[in-house]
Amino acid sequence: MIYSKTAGIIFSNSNDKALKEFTANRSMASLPFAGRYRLIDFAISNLVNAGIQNVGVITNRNYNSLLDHLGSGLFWDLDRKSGGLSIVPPFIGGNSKTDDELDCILRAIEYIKRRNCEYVVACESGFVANLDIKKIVEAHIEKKADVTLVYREAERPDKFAGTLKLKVDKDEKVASAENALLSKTGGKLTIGVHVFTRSAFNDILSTALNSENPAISEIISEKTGKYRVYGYEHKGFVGVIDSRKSYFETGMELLDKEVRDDLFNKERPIYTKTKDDMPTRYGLYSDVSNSIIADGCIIDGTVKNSVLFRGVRVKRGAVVENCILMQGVEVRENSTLKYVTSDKNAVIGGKAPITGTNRKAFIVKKNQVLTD
Amino acid sequence: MIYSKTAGIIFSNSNDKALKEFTANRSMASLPFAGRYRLIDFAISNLVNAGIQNVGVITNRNYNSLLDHLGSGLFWDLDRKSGGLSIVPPFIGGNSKTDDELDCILRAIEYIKRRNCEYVVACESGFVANLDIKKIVEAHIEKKADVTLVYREAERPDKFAGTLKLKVDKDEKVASAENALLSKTGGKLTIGVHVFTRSAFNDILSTALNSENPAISEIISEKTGKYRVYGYEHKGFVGVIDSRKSYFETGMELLDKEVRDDLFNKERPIYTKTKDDMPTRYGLYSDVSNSIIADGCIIDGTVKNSVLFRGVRVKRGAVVENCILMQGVEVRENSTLKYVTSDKNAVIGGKAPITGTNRKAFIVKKNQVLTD
Amino acid sequence: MKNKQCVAMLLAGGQGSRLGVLTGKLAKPAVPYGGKYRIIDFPLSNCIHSGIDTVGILTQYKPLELNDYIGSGKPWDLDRSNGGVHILAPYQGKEGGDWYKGTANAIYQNLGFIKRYNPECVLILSGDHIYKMDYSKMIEFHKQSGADCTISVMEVPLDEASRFGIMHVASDDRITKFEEKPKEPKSNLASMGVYVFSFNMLEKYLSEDENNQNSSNDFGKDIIPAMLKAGEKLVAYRFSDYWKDVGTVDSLWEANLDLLNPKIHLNLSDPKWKIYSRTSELPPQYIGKTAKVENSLITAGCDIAGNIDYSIIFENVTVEQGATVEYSVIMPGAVIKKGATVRYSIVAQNTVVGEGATVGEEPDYNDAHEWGITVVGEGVKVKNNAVIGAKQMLRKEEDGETV
Amino acid sequence: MKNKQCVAMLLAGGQGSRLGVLTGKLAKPAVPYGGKYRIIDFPLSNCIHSGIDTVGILTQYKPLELNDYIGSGKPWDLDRSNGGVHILAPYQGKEGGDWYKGTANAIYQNLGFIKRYNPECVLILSGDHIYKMDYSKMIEFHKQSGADCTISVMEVPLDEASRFGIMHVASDDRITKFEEKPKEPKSNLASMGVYVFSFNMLEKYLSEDENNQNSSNDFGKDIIPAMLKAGEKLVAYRFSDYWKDVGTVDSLWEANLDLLNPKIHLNLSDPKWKIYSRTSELPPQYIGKTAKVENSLITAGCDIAGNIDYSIIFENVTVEQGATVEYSVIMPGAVIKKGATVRYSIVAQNTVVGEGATVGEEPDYNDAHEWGITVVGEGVKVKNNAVIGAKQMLRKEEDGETV
Repeated sequence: MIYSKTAGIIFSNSNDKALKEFTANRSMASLPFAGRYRLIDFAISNLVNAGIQNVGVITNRNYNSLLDHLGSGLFWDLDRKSGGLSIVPPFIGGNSKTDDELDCILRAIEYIKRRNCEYVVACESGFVANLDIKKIVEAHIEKKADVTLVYREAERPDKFAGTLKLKVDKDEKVASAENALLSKTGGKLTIGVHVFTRSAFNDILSTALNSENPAISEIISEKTGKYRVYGYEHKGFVGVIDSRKSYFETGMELLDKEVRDDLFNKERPIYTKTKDDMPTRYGLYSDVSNSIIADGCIIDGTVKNSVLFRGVRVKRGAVVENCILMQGVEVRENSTLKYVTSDKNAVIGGKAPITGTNRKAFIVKKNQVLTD
Repeated sequence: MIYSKTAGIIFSNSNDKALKEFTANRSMASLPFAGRYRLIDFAISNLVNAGIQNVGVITNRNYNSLLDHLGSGLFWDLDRKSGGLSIVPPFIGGNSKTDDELDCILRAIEYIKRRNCEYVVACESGFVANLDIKKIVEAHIEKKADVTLVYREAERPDKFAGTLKLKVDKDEKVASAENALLSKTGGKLTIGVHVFTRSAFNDILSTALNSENPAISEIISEKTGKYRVYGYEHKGFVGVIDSRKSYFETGMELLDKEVRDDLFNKERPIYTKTKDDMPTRYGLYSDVSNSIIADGCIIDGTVKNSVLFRGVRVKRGAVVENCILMQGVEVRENSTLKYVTSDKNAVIGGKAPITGTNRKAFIVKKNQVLTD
Repeated sequence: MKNKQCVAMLLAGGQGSRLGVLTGKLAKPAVPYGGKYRIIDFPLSNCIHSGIDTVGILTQYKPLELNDYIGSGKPWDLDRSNGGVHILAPYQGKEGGDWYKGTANAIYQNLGFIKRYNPECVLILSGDHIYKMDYSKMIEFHKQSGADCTISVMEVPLDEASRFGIMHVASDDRITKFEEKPKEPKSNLASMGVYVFSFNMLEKYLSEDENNQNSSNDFGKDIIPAMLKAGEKLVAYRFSDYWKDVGTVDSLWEANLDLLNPKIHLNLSDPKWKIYSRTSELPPQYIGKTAKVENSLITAGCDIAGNIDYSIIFENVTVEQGATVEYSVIMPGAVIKKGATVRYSIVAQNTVVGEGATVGEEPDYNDAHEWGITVVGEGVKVKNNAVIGAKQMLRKEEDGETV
Repeated sequence: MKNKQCVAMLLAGGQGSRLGVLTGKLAKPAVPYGGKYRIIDFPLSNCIHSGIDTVGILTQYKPLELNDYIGSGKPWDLDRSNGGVHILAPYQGKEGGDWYKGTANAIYQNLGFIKRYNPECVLILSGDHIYKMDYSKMIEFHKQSGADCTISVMEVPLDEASRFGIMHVASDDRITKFEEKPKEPKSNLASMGVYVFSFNMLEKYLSEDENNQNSSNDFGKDIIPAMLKAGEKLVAYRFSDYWKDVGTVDSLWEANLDLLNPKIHLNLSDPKWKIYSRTSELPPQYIGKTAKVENSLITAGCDIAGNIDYSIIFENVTVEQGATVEYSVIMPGAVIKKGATVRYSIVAQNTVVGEGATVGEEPDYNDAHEWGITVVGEGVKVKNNAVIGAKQMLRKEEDGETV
């Protein structure tokens, strides 16, 4: 049984810098997404849906909101007597970015040292996908791989430092894995989910610890020849959040039924912290179409092509089009918002329309009051 | 009902320096004590037994063992939907001790800001007592106090920086509160448990934030005239752990039935994380007297006047006298230990006896192997 | 066990036969309400907000789903080391066991449970009312007035009073007389089925009642009259906020649609008095390009492409393009197919209303007697283009036949 | 509900009358054992260590303390969103309800519970055995052998075989015959009361059994014989570690003292297979200046000033100076007063053995028939200087009389 032999590790701060508008006070892992989730929900749910009962979350900076979100792991059924969800906070903070990265790797090694597992699934935090981890680990075992890199076919590389561009043979064995940033074209790009056998995990992370550039992907890239490295293509939807543009675009992709059906696969639900919201209330003047709406909203205006998180209020006469509004945002009477991405609890509205563009959404910050 | 109006705050790192042999890798709050507890268990249990359901633990350094111990607060019945136990970890770590202290005070203010409470019970971590917090808060309310300082009558001042020596009038109103370190004689000494009304809490902590010496006790000492400050004498047992000597002596005081009956008052139990230990097994050669023994020990030697934590093994022919042995210590066959304080999981024993003295216990470190 | 000031006992054992097919597989307190709740969420949420953390739930009819729903009590913050929520099913002792004979007997059989907490008073609640109430105020009132039993009452229109248990009170609100569903009511103070008893009095009268061979072992019919007869002090506690008995199909429908009526004050999302419920993991709802949604409540997991007006839509409901739902309550997992129309109906869990089918009718006020809410029972599949009139009640047959 | 490979059903409804006063207020699975455990800790801990996280516990006799003990299942890591531990008491449906008529009927009435998880197989367990067993190996064996039902068996001395249900097997361990407590046993393979059924077969035979008016609705007496008769494949699974039925006073006493026997391998603190239990908050034990403790288990909260030898002392027990406890089991909260002697006895919860009293006698091997373990029932107060002989069973009278 795979589940008892496999542990999961999630690096919660990976690529925080990619989206600094929204990660100034939170980790990438706790970035809100899809109306009621945070990015880490996808990684944890993927692991839990494969039966994995040991999940370590390596935290670094700005993890208060993450701690609050994860709690004891109850909502992922990971509040276990032995194992379950473990938050692995930093030792005494370092002085540089490199110190931080080293500390994360060191803690990942320490976490796995204490688990009785044969395989490790390590996840970065910048992706959104519903992966069948069970199948991926089974393929890893069947191929007797040391490392299995989950990849997608993509037209353009994302902007993450750790993404690798793979060349694989017919049997999915990786011939080369190069830093994707060095390439301008797409191809087989890793999504930051790697399966390791225990010994390869220790080897590679220990090598990273002692190298100048302490990045796991770097070591894998260099040592592809040394290990049995395989690829595993995920053919379903993959959202990669590497910029505010891709955050907006990926959010909008959810309006596609096929994307939703793939991501919210009923066999492998995505779990998150539940709140006690009411159902969403549509008023007499509501006019909503082609939108994702979380519970707890009160809508009495027009909403089109948008994603509304929990507790958003759209007052009478307001128009919201092509927007992503996070939890608790209030849109005032008779105001107009187009191509706006708003962080939590902002109050928006006034006489002049607030508009971004398809290429560059207008950003509203957390708690910002933007009225006239 | 007091419980819904009162929140608790525990400073988990207070006076870490007092006992550096045992707090190199743990906070004062997580110092093991009395066979199966950690110091913070006394503070949390005192708060919980008064019905308080909001407890914030301000952590600073070395709090991994504390996180592990507290978990979701389940064992104190504080894993609540709203409120319950909150770990309040540091913001980005500071560069100096003063930064750390300021950060703790800032977080205490922030924590209380989000609670709907009228009174705050703030606890330092260096004391052991079973306090009737309900009565103390009732006295605070009855006297319309701004601050109530719990004190004990003691012959000598402890070595904590924050201890105040009080002068009180007949009505327990505090006339003066001076830094006890400046005095060589005992008297009415605070034990680090203060009750505040909300506004006084905010006032005093904000003042501390802006003063050169960011210590709450300092501000109380200076501003005794400005606030209605009262004392409350705790007449029961108070153990103060301000040095390795007092750690040893306080541990030994537990061998006194009156001390145990006071500290482990059946009406107000002390809660801690429970483990699934077996009952303690006494072998054919065991000879135990006047000792506190936690569950999970296996004893086949002689144990006298000692405190044994969970899972200690005393092999056949070994002699343990006047010792405090923490969790998992193994005492080898035919060895002799007198006046030894050992941290967790040490392995001790050999031909030569290992002995400290009444005034200075021999210290064995965590995981140390001390054999010949 | 540490002592508790007050223990709540929630009567959840009734069969709820007036709800027809809706309680075919479910105990009444587990019936869905309000888009994401179950009826029992209301008394449980009231308890925790009132500071009552020890609740016994008395079950005996179809308890499986209710037991699962309650679980450890976590969603209501009632998972406690000391106290918390406890399911109390009938059990056997040395001399065999008894099913609960009536509401009073159910409590009598569980006096042992109550005694462990040595409470001053016991709060008796029902599992079939929708209301928000601070029981701590009622308990305080009970103590202040020195009563042996306090009964919460509300004023109802005199012409409806014959549907309720009616209290007659003196000027100090001391109860002088109790009439169960009087034909010609002389008072408009209706019992809400919420009682506070001083524990010693409850124990005394339950024990006496148990020894009375002729008793039906019911609070309203036996215990209250016996206490009045003996001259004990029974006091009415007046309540004037929203309260609704949802024991019938019509009242359940009304109570749901009351949530859409701005004149009726029943705020389920007041941050200080949230109604808690156990929810399943579902993505947010999607409102499609062809949808038209007005004045309704819609819940997570729904996929709406049709027209919704004045309705309560529970989780995971699909309403296809061209379908219309009006003045209706659609319970979890139902599918309303293309072009179907559902009006003035309650559609239970996991049903399918086929393409072009018509379910329910709007009231004909000339013939109001014949008209009524239509109910489609759990799992029923309504055939394409079927026409189901008013006041019908469709039950799924054992062989899964469609209608 | 997500599917589960295997669901465990734990039969905990028996009255345990052979344990006499020890089950006066308690269901048998809740009887204390081993210093801090209850009997039910063993099957529950076995389940979780075997990867089985869905367990139904069938109760009907005095379940209150057992229900509280189980609670949410947290101590056994069985509090799960999907699966976990469920107490299954008898309940009523539309046509009234039935108490569980026998072990098979108890499972029959809860087929609905099992079906929700759509398991391949069902593990049937009892609540009165002390043993550590990896059920996942047995389930794997069941699947590999293609059996319809697998029964775990162990070899017992042939002269004791008449106390057990005895299996006859072919050379491939396929069961050919089952005899319940045969007078002249011809096989020494005893059933341990642990069964794995393929779910479809279980459902089939339970349903048939239910329709058989003459059946006693028992697994051993009815279901297994019916399956054998019909030619289904029943296979024996051999087990050879420690296993003990603790259904009688003598066997409960023996099983406790087995923990002190170095030759008997039953390690309760193996970090890979801990026996979990619900514990209360107690300070560590104190062994006083005048105490003498040898070859015993002693638990938190005890205060020992007397002499203890070859005994199991549960939590919160006080043994005063000059008192002697030998070859005995002292359950939680008991007080053994100054100068009292307790030998070869089980002393239940919250009893007091008065000063200078003598309880129990050592075996007289010339008259072993008359000799037996003495039991002091829950709450009994033994008077100062009283002398209670062997094989006595003291019950607390209703008025709290002392003996």
